[in-house]
Amino acid sequence: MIQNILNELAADPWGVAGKWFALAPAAVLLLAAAAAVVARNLVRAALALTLSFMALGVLFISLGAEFLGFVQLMVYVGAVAMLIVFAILLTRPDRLRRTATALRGAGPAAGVVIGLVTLGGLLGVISTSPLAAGTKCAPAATAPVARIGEVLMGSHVAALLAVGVLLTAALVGAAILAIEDK
Amino acid sequence: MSEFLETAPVWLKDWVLGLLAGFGVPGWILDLVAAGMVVGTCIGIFLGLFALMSVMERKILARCQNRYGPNRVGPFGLFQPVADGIKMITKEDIVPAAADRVVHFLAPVVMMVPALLVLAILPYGRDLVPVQLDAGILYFFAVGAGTEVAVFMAGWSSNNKYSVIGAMRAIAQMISYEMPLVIAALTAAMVSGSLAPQAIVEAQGPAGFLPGWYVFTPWGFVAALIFYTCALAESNRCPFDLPEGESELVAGHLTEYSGFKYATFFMAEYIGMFAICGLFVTLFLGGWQAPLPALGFVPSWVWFFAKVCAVAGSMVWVRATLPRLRIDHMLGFAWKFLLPMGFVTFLAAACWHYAGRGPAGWLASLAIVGAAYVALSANFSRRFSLERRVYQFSE
Amino acid sequence: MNEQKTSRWSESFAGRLLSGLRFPGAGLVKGLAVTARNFVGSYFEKDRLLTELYPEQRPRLPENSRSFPFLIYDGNDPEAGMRCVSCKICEKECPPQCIYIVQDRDAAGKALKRPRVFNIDISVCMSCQICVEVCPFESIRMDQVFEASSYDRFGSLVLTKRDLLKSNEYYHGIHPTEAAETDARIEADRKKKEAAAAAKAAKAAETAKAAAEKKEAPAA
Amino acid sequence: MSVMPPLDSSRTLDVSLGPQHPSTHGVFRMNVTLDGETVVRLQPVFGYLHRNHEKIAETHSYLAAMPYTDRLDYICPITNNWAYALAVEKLAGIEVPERAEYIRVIVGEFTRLQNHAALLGFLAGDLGGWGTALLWAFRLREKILDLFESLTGARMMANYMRFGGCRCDLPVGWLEAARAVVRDAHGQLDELEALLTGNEIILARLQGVGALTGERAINGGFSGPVLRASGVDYDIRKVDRYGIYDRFRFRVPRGTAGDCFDRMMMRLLEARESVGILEQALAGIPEGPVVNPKAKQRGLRPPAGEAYGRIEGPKGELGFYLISDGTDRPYRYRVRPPSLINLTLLEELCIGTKLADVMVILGSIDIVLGEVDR
Repeated sequence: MIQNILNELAADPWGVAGKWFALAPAAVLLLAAAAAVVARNLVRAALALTLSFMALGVLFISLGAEFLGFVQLMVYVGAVAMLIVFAILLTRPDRLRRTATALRGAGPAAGVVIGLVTLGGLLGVISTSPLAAGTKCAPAATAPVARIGEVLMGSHVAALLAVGVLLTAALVGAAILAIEDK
Repeated sequence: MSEFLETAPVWLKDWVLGLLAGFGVPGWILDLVAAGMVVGTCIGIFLGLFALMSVMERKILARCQNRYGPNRVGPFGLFQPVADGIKMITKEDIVPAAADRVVHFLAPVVMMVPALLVLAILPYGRDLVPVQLDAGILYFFAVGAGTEVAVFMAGWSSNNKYSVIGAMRAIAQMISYEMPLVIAALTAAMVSGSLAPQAIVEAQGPAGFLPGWYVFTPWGFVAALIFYTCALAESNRCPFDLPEGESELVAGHLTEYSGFKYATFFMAEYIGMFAICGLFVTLFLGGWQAPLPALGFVPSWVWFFAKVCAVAGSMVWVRATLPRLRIDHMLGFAWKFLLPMGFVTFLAAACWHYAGRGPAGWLASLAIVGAAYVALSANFSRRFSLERRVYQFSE
Repeated sequence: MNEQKTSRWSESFAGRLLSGLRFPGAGLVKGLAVTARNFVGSYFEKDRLLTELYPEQRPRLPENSRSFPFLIYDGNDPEAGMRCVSCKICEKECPPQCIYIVQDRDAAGKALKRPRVFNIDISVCMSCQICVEVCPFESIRMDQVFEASSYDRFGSLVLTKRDLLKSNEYYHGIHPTEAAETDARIEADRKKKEAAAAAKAAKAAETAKAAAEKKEAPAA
Repeated sequence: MSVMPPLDSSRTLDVSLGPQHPSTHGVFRMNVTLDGETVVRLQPVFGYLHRNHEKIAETHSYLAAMPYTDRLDYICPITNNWAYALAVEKLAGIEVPERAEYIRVIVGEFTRLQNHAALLGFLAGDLGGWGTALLWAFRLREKILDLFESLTGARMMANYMRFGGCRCDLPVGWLEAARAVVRDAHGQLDELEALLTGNEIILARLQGVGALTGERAINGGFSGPVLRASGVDYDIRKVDRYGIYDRFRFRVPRGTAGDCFDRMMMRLLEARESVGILEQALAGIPEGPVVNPKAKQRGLRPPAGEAYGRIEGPKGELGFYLISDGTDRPYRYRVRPPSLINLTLLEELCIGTKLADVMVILGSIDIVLGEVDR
């Protein structure tokens, strides 16, 4: 087994490196997500979460979906992570300490069980989905940005507007809550 | 001669690769070397610009204030960055006891990475673009979002009241100024029909003997002003240097940094400023386009760097003049003035485009932009009651 | 109720043009214009740049400038020509009390009109020049040496009599007019004293002659 | 004055601004309690620069106390000397010759001019102006300090006034140099005005910040430009007519809203008036003795009694209250420091404003810690 890896490496080092390189962001993603859950200091948990968002963005880019990768980086790392951080900064310091200790005792065991259950569910859905399992995602030819624009504004414009309205409603709701709190 | 200068960088790269290929170096190492050379020159040029800028800024500020500025180290003080560099490296790097050491150490790194990554998509010359992305502008803002995380990490991990207030201000400022920044950039992208920076620069080619830059169109001028203001805010430069407002926050999120970490922040801020100046030049000042076709003999990358240095110089000029905004004015200005103006400019650009880019287009976009400006500034000055006061005197 | 006086800047073309602007961004533009005017001005109008490049350009101190006190001696022998008679008025009057004088005594212990020790601690002295005003013998004046820093805190900041004594010519070098006035005053005092001495001598001569005649008169 | 909600300590943040702080004009500390960026409570702490000035003066002769008055408000030392000399002259009943009065007015107005210019510079610095206005103001101040050095021997620590006049006469050529400085003072004040008063950012940051009503200022014992900014027309040069101020024609500006912007404009307009006074004084200075020959300086023993001499210092009413018991040392020596008294209402001015405004309000009141702590 080691032998064929070695000669494959000799034949096309760049290809092997590429294959392994593709897994790097996925590994970082899993590690960061785990760190976010386990971290005791809440701010470090938020930063680990931001790292996992970044890793997800890089994963998209390495799989060829550049546009999606950039949007993921911009929206999640730029805005959502900052909102999470703001939430941490603005909440009461005394409440922060209480949530951190809830991890003791039954916490970890329940966590693992729930994790496995969701993993099983996901695998079941993927295997039974009509898409053939073997199809690769869009190969190297990344979909040019213009085509994504046409598709968004063309066939899916209704969905886009609906999402826009939903977001605005959410923002207005949050604003009203915040103002009353003041 | 000018043709040779024009393609000199590309020719040099091919010559080196040819030399290495001659030695029988395997293919994948050649690619690595090519990438390394491009990255090396990019970072080298911008570090050189940073060193030059750190002394030129102090000299321009000094001259505006009728004094000489650094002139002791080297001729006209040009070796001052070397002296600053040595000082920064040799200075003791104090980390506060109660600081969160890991995050405190990572903050400058996370600040430096986006500043350097962002240099990849700027078109420095006719065909001198390190990475040809067709969503280059989006890449610029996506990677630029990392600086907010870094500023927060710096502020929070220093465990110092000034730093936390500085970090909060920095995040609020960067988020609220990212919106108009993106909209102003998208206006130029929309008119040139592509998100790729090199395409935008080609679209600003000379129209007849006049330079076809976007800044000379009505909507382009307003979008350029909005982009310039937001660029000042993104790179935390005066009049938006609230995060490290000296007069009240000592040094904001940078209070607890000293030695080389502070130098890294300082470097990241300057390279970030140059990068956003580069994008401003690409979007509105015609990138490497010569102002007049007759001046075409000058190599294209000279034009690009000349314009970048001019815009950076104007940022220093603004820094010498304007005081700092207060936090509520700064936020109000972004959400209540810049954002609506951005949308209106977007609309004006569309009208300009569909009215045939000729005089009719000019009139339409000028009318829209003018009306919006008058309405918004009237509302703005009414709320701030900036009346001109008259004073009584007594004998 | 009238507006304040107009001035050169607002009469100049740029000033009138800019002050006319009323659109909201006008104030910022005016500020930028003034900064640009200063930036360009600093290259052409030489009187704008006041900075003296200190080590290279020696500062041109005005004549009255003062730093720390020093003692004056006439002639060329510091000890003999010293004007100070250690009357200790300056020691009493000095606000921060930084002058220390010990009167010189000869072998027999009789006080001499000369200080054996005359120290001034220039780390305490605030160069207020009151010692110069109160000195009746014009023997202490303010020097113009301002590079008096030293490495150790105590030793070299206490100037002893040897460091303080400087010649009258040096005094004429740094404060010409004041030195001239002082010399004129000293000259006048000396002449007055001589006249008084001569008058006294003449009077003494007359009384002696009168006494002599009185002695001869009874004898005759 | 906005009423703040009751203090909920978990929402507020206590920040100590100073004593080691870039813009507190000296060693001055403010314990500020912030709710977000809004100031909820502010407690000034000073005394770091206390040098026991009054006790020292009570253990020294009248003349020996004069150089210490330079160190009170070290931005304008000569007006401190003038106030002290005025008090001792009232105590001992000494007249001042004509030429000395003219020199006192000239030197006093030069001090006021450079103090107001310096304040405009420091205020722009507090607003974040990176020192441009400050350097322009110091260019004007530099010329004036050179005049002081050629006249009194020291740029700042002048120790120039004596009881009954001044220590020494004007050196030759000094009047021409002074007239030259006065001639281009208007030009430099215009540059400061063009930079500061039209700027929208400064208008937004100063107008309506730290407003103080006229009668509140009077009750707080305010004096000087801060009082006049609140619309109260009270200038001791016009009220007491001390020195020979009644011979010069000058106007006293008055503000309307009493906020930071009016205080800044007061300094600017008063600086222009000072230039007017200087032109008149430099034109009309007579010849004559510089100090009253009969006045004793060294062994002055004023008759037992008390006296209060006050002048319109650049920062407000600077007064010296002396009680003499016939010996050569004052029995009681008290200074009325305008900076300290203008500082008492700082908390009331700052409550409800933003953190950045606290620095601006402190800057607009123009305090010097030498005078606050004595």
